[in-house]
Amino acid sequence: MASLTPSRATSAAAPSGPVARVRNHDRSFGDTHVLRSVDLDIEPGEFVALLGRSGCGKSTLLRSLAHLDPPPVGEVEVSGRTSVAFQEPRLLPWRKVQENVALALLNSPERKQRFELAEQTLTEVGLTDKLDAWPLQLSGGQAQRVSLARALVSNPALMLLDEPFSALDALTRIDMHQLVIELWRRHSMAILIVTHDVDEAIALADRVLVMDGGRIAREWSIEPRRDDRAPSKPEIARIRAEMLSALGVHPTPANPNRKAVHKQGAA
Amino acid sequence: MASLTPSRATSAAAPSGPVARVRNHDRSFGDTHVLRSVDLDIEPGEFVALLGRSGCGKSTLLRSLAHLDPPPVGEVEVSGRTSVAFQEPRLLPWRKVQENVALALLNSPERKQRFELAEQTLTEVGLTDKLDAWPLQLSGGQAQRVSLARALVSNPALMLLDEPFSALDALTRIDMHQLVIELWRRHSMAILIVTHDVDEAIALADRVLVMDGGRIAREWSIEPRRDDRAPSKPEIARIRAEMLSALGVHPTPANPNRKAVHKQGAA
Amino acid sequence: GCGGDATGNEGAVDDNGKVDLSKVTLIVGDQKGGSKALLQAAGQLDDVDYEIEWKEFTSGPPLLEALNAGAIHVGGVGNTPPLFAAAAQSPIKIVQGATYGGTGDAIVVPSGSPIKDVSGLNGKTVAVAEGSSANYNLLAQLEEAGLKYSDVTVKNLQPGDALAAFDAGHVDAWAIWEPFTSQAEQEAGAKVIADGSELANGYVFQVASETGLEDPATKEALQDYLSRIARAQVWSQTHQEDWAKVWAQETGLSADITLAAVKKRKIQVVPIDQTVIDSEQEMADSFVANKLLPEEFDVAPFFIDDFNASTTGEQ
Amino acid sequence: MRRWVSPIAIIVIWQLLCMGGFIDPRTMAAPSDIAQTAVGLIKDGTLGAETLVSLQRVVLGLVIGGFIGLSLAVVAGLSRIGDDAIDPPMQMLRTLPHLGLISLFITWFGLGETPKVTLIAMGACFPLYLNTLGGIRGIDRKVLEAARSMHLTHRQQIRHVVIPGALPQTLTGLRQSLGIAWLSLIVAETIPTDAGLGHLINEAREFLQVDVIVVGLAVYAALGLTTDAIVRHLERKALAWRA
Amino acid sequence: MRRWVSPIAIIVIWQLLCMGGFIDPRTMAAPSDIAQTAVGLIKDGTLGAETLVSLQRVVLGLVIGGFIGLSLAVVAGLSRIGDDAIDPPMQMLRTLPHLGLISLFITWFGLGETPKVTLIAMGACFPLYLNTLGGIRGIDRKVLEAARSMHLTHRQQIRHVVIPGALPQTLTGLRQSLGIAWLSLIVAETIPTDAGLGHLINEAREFLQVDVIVVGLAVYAALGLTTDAIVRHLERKALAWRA
Ligand SMILES: Nc1ncnc2c1ncn2[C@@H]1O[C@H](COP(=O)(O)OP(=O)(O)OP(=O)(O)O)[C@@H](O)[C@H]1O
Ligand SMILES: Nc1ncnc2c1ncn2[C@@H]1O[C@H](COP(=O)(O)OP(=O)(O)OP(=O)(O)O)[C@@H](O)[C@H]1O
Ligand SMILES: [Mg+2]
Ligand SMILES: [Mg+2]
Repeated sequence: MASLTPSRATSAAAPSGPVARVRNHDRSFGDTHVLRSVDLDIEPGEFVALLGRSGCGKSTLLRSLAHLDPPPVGEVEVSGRTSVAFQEPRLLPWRKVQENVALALLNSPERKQRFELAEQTLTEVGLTDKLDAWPLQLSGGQAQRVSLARALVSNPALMLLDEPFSALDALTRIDMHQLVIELWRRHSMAILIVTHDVDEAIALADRVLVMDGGRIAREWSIEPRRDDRAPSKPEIARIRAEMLSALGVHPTPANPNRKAVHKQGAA
Repeated sequence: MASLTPSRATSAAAPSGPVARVRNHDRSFGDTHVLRSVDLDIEPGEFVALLGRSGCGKSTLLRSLAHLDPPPVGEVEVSGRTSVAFQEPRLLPWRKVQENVALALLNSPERKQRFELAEQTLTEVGLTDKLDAWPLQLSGGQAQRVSLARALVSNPALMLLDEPFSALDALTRIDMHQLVIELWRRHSMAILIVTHDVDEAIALADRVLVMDGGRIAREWSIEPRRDDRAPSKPEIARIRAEMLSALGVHPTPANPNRKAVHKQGAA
Repeated sequence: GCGGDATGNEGAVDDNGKVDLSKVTLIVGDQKGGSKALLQAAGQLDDVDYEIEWKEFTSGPPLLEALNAGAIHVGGVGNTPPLFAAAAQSPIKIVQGATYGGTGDAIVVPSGSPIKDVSGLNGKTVAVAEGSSANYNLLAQLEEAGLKYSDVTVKNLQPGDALAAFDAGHVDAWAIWEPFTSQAEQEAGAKVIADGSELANGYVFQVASETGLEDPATKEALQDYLSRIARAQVWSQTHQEDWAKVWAQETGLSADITLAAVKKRKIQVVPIDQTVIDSEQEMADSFVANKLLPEEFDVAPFFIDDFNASTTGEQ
Repeated sequence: MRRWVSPIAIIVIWQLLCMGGFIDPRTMAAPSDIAQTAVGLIKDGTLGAETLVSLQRVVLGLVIGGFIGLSLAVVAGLSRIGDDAIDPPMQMLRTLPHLGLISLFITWFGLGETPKVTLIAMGACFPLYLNTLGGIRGIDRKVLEAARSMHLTHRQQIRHVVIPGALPQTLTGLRQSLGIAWLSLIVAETIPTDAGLGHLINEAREFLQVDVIVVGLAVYAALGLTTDAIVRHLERKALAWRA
Repeated sequence: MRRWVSPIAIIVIWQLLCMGGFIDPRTMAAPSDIAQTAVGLIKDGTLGAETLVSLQRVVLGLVIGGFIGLSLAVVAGLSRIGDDAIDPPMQMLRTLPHLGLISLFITWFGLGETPKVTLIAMGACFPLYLNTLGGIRGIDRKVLEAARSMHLTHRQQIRHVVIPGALPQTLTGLRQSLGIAWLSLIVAETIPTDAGLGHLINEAREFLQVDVIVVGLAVYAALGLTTDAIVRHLERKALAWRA
């Protein structure tokens, strides 16, 4: 049975409370326990990165936060609107690219200008020339960017991004980092991003979580300003080493500062 | 109309000739020219990496090499069997994981032991416990590994891997690198791998191509042995810088040697 | 099956032209409570030299359809279906006849109906199975009452459906034949405003396919079969109660209905002669006049009297 | 067009077989004879008028039955309770044979247009119901989830995901509903009427006019091709995204 | 089981309406009366025997028609030429009404089992054809490409991709073919026969034995539920991967 119950958007909670509050949350498929009493708070405007081995339950946690699964065991409260970029693009194949993005605004205040806003966001992800394409005509990275645009366009209180840059080349990836950071600054929404790239997590997030054994195993706050996170910086190097170690790989010498990578020519 | 014509496996050419020979190959969708008179030779046993911006035509070139598109404009000759890991997993949803992999052996000499071989390869990609799962029950990284296993299992003359590690965490990715290198050494097939990770390309390939404007814009041979490719090494650093520059990003200081990243504990 | 021109009995004739009846299968089209039931009840099926294969049809027209297609050799129908087959130049011949008199064909109205006679039907809705004997009766009755066929709204319905419509009050009157007349009277409280005793000929015919008649073996069996039919028809007249009982069993109608039906209709075997042909020609002309048949035609070629001797003893 | 090759080939071969005497004209009339009868029927206005009357009945029945079938499929396809409540009676009803229903329909609805249109609507309802239901069940859940994650309302999800997702199969259903509507017509027109294509065939059967029957069947076949062309056109438009 | 709630509720309400006198028994018999007639027919062996005879015809017709429909769909679904050659005649044939065909079938096949089974096979053929064809067209090309890239032969691709991929829709087609087979039966059994469920209903129609007609229809409805249960079972097995 296909369920149509739209993802619940709990009305804005007390302004001071967290955007997302997870307590004691369990999730299992048959006998396999994927999430084991997970606890997690995400504050409004916080940028959180989530790392973990393949199959450790990252996507499952995101689904819970997006209220896409049956009512959870434990508490999963999200106040305000969410948006999701899934691990696969999941575009509606029968709607053109622009409409796919515009649909995310169908029930938002910007309803009227949704096609303009969709076009604008698609331009920002570098797909001006694909507005009128069918999803099946896109390359892997293009589809991923449409999916990202769909999540970005609606300015939610909590944005859930599941490996949103995995199919992108280095340059496009940098562009997308900048775009996400800029949108995040402008609208101060909370973001939870899943990534496998430790350097990406450090470059983007305020807080980095590593999942293991079905729970949040470790977490780090990244205090320095975003333009001051050179891997050569001892504090960052230490955190980076700890993360890699938590992910099961021997830490390496400090990574060159990703921020030092600039686009060639004008943006 | 769905075409069932199996991907042609041209019978083994003159033993000395290239596995793949592309000349003057064009491909366009409507008005958009994606490939413009591409020339490419892949020698038997060669390990080639293909880089390029999102949407530049990498997957399209792979499809041509796998003879999945209508007879090409220009020459596209491949001698010997190919196998493909697509950018998306493309598992048959109605066959269990093990059978998905075993199907790749249905017409190969190892036909009889195909279930054992499938199990073995799935163990190598770390999915022993998912043999009996349906594809829809897999996480993103798990599905990607099944797809990889399906390409690896059949020991073809030419293996086409389209971003096969994009959904994998750092540790699993290292394991997969090792696995691919090991299989490549053992069976000395030719491999063409698409990746967005410059360091991955350097660590794995003998030759790196960057596509741009619908053709192979630049290429590098990586001469040092695979365990001697530390990014600090001047030759490697120069190549790395050139590649990044070719991809449109300002080169950065040499990257720490990826090979220095080891698994924690026993493999 | 036996489509096309073969009767399937060609092998029963030896080189001298002698027929071995034990090798003959006569394929007979029948209707519920028709020839088979009658022959059986009359004990006429006990000592038959050839085999009879029965094919049961829902009504006369499909039976003629099968005759036309050569799928059966012979079958019993009422007085009108052969006319329609003849009009279509179907390769058939009428080979035996009997009459029930016209009393079976009747026009009935619901019990409380204000319609008292046929002239009261003017502008009313009448159910009738087009091409049936009741159809002719309706034509004739209307003409007698000075009405045209077009003065009533005809609803073409087979008996079962007509009863449903009649019962539910969707039609004002119903032109019908036995045993449905009795069924309507007893089950739906219908009353008869006119029966065909004066106007309808009440014939029932055995009709054979030309291919069957052309094949000596089949023809020989046919001759015997027709004589049995004639004997059974006589029997049914002398054993009304027995026959009514069998008939009831066959059709699922109540014995009261069938007995009433049998009593109302006195069957009499008739030879195929000019009387019969004229009567049928008159009916055909009447159908043509009312545009139920496309164009005038001669019915005489569709009758043969070869079997009169064996059925009525007349020549 | 390529799609005409095979029907035309069949007709030509058939005509040649008849002319060559390989087919007994009493078994099967030649296409030329059928055409002649058809021309006659068209000239005297019969065929056109009969077809028009039937067309009205079919369209009306199709619209009513199709609407019911589609609506029930959407309800059954999208809610567990709807499925349990709607599907079993539908599975029972859909096997009811038209011929068996006629007596009851006459009793209930009389002899006018109602029982005829109801019969056609019943016939047309089920293929659309079953196929749309199957189509909805086959929709990729991942896409449906994406729509939910965008906070689309039920109605919006139906409009943007359920309907377009089930559409290919619904069109297969539409094809069959169109077919069944015409098939039902011939049964429906055994209920008294003085016009209609089904009536023409039924009457021809009664009066053994084999040529008229075959003309009637030919019109049916032509209608089959026409409706097929229409549905193909719809398909091309609606499934452009697959290209 | 939940799926029984709604049919039972319908029957109970119907019975209550009859008992309360809201439904004229001449218009529609009460379930209890129907049950009584049914018990009578079962006791004297009629119903069982008639159903059995019909079952044989239906199964035979279904197997033949289903096989033809499936095969043609696979050929038409997988090759352009096959599609152009097969589809147009199929689209013509599928609209041919059974009632109109009977005359011709009698001419061609006589009065035995052949025309009856042929009629049923024809009816059963088309839903399987259309749905399987639709199912094949709807198969994810990416998956089909994956199979091609593994160098599977045509036959292997059909076995491992085409059949399982089209299966959900083929099962929808099977549902309808089963239904249509039974519907065709009642028409087929107007061709002379002395036994069969359709024959039982046709006969009852002739003498307006409403209770027998309704029992016959009830058997049809029960058959509908039974076949539905069978197909549902198949579906559960064949579509386990969707879970
Ligand atoms: N529908 C399902 N049925 C059974 N098991 C499932 C299902 N969905 C997910 N799983 C299992 O749950 C575990 C967690 O899956 P999840 O998708 O959350 O992993 P992940 O952390 O996102 O991994 P990846 O990085 O590979 O995407 C996996 O082992 C997966 O096999
Ligand atoms: N079926 C199609 N119809 C029209 N355009 C297409 C189709 N398939 C691909 N394209 C276009 O061709 C171009 C090359 O696509 P391709 O998939 O080869 O890119 P790619 O290099 O693999 O990119 P990525 O890194 O994003 O996967 C893209 O611009 C894409 O939009
Ligand atoms: Mg995941
Ligand atoms: Mg690609």
